[in-house]
Amino acid sequence: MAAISERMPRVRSEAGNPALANIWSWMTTVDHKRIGILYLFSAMLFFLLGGTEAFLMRLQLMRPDNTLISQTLFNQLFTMHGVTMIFLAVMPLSIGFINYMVPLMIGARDVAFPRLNALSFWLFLARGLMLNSSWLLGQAPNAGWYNYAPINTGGVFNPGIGIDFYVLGLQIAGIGTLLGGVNFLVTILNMRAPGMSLMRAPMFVWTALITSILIVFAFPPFTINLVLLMMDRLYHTGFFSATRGGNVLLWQQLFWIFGHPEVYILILPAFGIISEVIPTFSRKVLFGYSSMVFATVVIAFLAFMVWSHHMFTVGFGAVVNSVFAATSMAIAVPTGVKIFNWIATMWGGRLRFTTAMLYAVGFLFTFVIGGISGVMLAVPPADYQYNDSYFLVAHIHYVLVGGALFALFAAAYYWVPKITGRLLSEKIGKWNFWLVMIGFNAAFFPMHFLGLYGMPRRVATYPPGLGLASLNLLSTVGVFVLTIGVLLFLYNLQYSRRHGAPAGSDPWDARTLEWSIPSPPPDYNFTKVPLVRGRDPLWVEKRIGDGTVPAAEMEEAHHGDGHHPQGAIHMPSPSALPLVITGGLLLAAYSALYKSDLTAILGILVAFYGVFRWMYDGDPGFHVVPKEGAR
Amino acid sequence: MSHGADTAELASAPSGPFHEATAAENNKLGIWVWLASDCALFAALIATYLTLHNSVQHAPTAAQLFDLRLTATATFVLLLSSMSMGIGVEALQRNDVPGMRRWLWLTVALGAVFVGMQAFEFTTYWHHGLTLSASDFGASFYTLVGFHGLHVSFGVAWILSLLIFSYRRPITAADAWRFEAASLYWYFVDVVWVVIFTVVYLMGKVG
Amino acid sequence: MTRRIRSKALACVGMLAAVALGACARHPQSVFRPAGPVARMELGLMATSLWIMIGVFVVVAGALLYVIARFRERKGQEGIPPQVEGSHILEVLWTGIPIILVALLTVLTVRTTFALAKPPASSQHPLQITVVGHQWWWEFKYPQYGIVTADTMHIPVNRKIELSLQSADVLHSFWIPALGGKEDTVPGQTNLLWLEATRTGTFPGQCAEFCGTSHSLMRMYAVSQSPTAFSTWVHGMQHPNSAPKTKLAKQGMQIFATNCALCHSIGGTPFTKGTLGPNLTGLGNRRVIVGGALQNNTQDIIYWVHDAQHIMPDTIMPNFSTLLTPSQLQAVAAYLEGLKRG
Amino acid sequence: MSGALKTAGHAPAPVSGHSGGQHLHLVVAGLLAVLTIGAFGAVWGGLLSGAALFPVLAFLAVAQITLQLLFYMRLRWDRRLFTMLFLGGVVLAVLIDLATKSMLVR
Repeated sequence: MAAISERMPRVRSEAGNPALANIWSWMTTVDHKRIGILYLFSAMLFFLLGGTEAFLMRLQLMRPDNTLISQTLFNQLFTMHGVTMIFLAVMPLSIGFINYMVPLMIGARDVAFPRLNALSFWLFLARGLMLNSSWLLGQAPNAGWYNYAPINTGGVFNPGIGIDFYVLGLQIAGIGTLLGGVNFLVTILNMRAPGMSLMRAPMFVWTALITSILIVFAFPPFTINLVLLMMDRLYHTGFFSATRGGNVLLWQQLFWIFGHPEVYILILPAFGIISEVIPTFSRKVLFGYSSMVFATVVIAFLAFMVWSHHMFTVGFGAVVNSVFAATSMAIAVPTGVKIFNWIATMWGGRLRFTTAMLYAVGFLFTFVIGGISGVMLAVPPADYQYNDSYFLVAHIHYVLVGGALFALFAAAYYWVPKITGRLLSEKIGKWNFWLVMIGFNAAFFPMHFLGLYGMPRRVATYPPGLGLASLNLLSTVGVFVLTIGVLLFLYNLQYSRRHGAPAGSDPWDARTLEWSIPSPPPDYNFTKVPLVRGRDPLWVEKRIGDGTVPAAEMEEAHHGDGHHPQGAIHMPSPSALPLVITGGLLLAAYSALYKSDLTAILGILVAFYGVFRWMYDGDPGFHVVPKEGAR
Repeated sequence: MSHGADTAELASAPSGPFHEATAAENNKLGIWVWLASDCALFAALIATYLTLHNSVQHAPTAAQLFDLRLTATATFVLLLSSMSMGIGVEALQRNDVPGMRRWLWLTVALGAVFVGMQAFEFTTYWHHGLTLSASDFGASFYTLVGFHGLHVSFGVAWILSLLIFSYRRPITAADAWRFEAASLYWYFVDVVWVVIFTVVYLMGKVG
Repeated sequence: MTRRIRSKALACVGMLAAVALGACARHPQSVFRPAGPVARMELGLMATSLWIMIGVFVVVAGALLYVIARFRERKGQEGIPPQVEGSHILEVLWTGIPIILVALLTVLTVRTTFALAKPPASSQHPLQITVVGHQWWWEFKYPQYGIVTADTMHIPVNRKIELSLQSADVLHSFWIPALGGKEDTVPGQTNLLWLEATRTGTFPGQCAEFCGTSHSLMRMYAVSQSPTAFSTWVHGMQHPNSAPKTKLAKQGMQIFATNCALCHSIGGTPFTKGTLGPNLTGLGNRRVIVGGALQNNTQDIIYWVHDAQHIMPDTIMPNFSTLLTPSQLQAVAAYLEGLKRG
Repeated sequence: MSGALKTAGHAPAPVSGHSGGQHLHLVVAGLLAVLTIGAFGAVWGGLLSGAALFPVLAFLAVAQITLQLLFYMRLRWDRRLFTMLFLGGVVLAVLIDLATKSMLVR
């Protein structure tokens, strides 16, 4: 099986500088794999940025009454750390893997709307740049990642333009993410290879599907919330102003209706990754597939029923608190089912502890701790003590780092060989894992106790008399170790690009369709559309077939142009329109920031021009004939 | 401890050749997902309105301002536009492109009249002292109803662009979904208006 | 809450306390040493949920460790292990048991949630205190006694306290861990919170909801006193000794009248209009100022008046470094230090 | 899982086959007009008042919306998946509005 992919012209104009042409081809690409790589690469840069912010905060908190970082800066650091890690790192990293892997896993040649996919990415990048440009243009957002009213409404409570970056940046983000959700929902429901019923879809595909549904339903309330806030800031409405008859809690309400599903948008893809990695390295099929699917659906459903547990202390009263306590605790049940199913998958298997598997098992330990503290937080009377303390900081990091990020590391070690064609070094990988694991626990486990000893979150400093010094120091030391571990991962990526062993198409003796094609896959993914004959299609063929996935019998394809050469594959053309639309929206956003109406209208017009041009330009696409013998 | 089947038993091939999803099918599903998502968008706006509509400060109230005759007329205009849209798309199905154009032009006209009536309504209220910053009833009213108005305006632009498209290029069967997608959106905007008409105007008039 | 559950909860607290023992004295803001029934009930529920969860963790981690040790690939192993799709019995088991545990915890939770939300009977004559969160200080008003103070809340031991939580500007959260969990102060609404201290002492607390630039410095103390000591304090606050006694202090009073009285009030003086800043009645008897960020001495008072923006960035209190000369600052400090309770 | 979710495999149809003809559009439009007049009359004509008004208005609105969805938007004939998706949105919308009203308005 040749590991060489056929190259084809990606850009219509071949003239000019080849390096520029290459960059242009990345900027106009509509290939889900290239877009996936773009997501992963940019999200990793943002992750480093968010990590740097965390590092600076830990330096400030290393000892009591420290004055290394001013309170003004500290508030911006923790806000941007949260926003960056959630919206610019973890979510896009998941979306990157979804982008790259889901079409491969369902046997599709691309996503349902390739150009829309590119637009989602460019909007994501635009939001990232916009949010971070705030550091250079005066002031970063400074009211926490959930940006509570009324401190976000400007005026005396928050002069300066920091929050505007939050509002406009995340508004652009909302559009892009929503479009991505629509795209993957349609892709997964409509584009599966023949024979792949939903109940044969890999768990990662299932979690991507459910994540898309969550995105589609959760982002709109946030969009509206941001609109209301923008009106308060720009047009002096009083939605969130108590003195003018508004309601301060309205922001929290709408925020958490979005915000809690958002937590599951972050964690469900991680569940999917773990459900792929553990069976592969246990050499077993996933235990209790149907109950895993069911559990995922139940979690998604409950995700919309628990938002108020973020607001136990705002004074909604015992009835509301009790109802939301019950629904919140109920989430422990489907989550527990998942954990036990993973352990049962490993039971009786032949476990290979590659780095990917180490991260998956590490995930199980740390995520269980995060889940446990989650249930404890769902008890309102106890939450009165935990809420807004470092106990909560510990909890979210056990869920988002020990949960989501560990799974993303597992995904990297598992799937990067498919993307680059070279294995990552296992030796560096083991160092990477153990440093991250030890550093992470040293950094965040003490925070449970810091919270119980009375340290509120979001404080820039603490007095020496409260006895918080030694645990804070330990936590900072843990972050040092964690940082070295993360840097080792980056080194591993760089090192393995040159020195990594060739991966071949199926280095892990794996189970799903992406491993039936070369690494890296050709642009059209599958030479022939695969025929799926069971759950874990490749695993099925290894056990009852000849180890290769058969091709499906195809209905006569009909494309608009009517011309369809024998054996050729139809591909969508690259397009600059996503860039045009993104540019227009970005111009409008910066114009709103600096109150320049003329350029704002211009930006909106540019975006609309892009949209309508897009709708009717009737891309004929082009055809590719795969080399003989390739499959 | 095995339930279900061994993997081997699951292996079976689908019958018949595989039909790849067409652009039309993908787009239609995409439109429906978008509309479902838009429900949540309007839900948040309506929640805001329900929370704040009693906060009138010193500005005029709903009962003082609303003129149900105007709103009822607007409702009928939008309702008629849904009907003309439906008949237009149906004409296209019969390959009656000129008929389709006639009905779509009527739809555009009705949509524009609706937007115009809303603009008139907003300016009237504004002159009566209900500005964006006068009260939270005003702010949430303008935001909710204005958001719907933006939806209608976007729909008008969309249908207009389809009409232009229909003059510039012959319409093939593969293009029909473009019209169907716009019609789904247009009906949805009408559905939302029914909610707004009931929750904001009718309930507002009785207080 | 029935007696049995309470005693069980207390037993749990005991065990948990054993874990955290010794640490308590060094952690004055800890939740582990409750000073009243509310904090105790909350700690009891925290302990119950923790023990259930520790049980879960032991099961999961134990199974995981066993699997890792038992089923890791060994040299020479060939072929693939038996493929198991699932097991109805096991899946029902590990759905059912968590449901039971969660249901149990829910019942306990709901009972305590309602118990904590129940107002004390009026026969218990709760002491009413209105707590107002400001950026970045706490104001305590005693409507029954006509007292207003800041930073330190005096309460009598063994008497129910009814706190009406309000905000003057943005969201804050009132949290004194030894007395009980937090409750937010929300602009435009009044939240009620009932607390009680069953032992005397000084319990630190601070704002737990991010409230702007100097959120970290929004600290406070609750001082629980014997009923007689409390009565003395109340009487002293009602009849303060605010007259300046030295020439320097008299001079300070003049400066105060023109520079400070717009925002600050002092009981027993003509300065009653200022409400933007803390009420300074009996300031000379306070242990700390600025929520504990500074000590109550001449040097720190001068530092604060001179450089408030440096100590507490963005506070409404301006820097008087350019408005007052060093000798004027000395005079103001002398006046403020002379403000005593009666 | 339902049949609608199973695969994308069904005959390509540029515009859904069924839509009932021009006649149906007129009939539905007539019904919608009657319902609108009913709601309008109930309020403006003062036919009903107070507590009785809300359920009547809600019923009339739901009836109008259902007619539009089933016949204009062709959910009556189209993939059931569309109905499920849209209902999901509607249920969430009602949940958000009821919860927000009962939690924030006191």
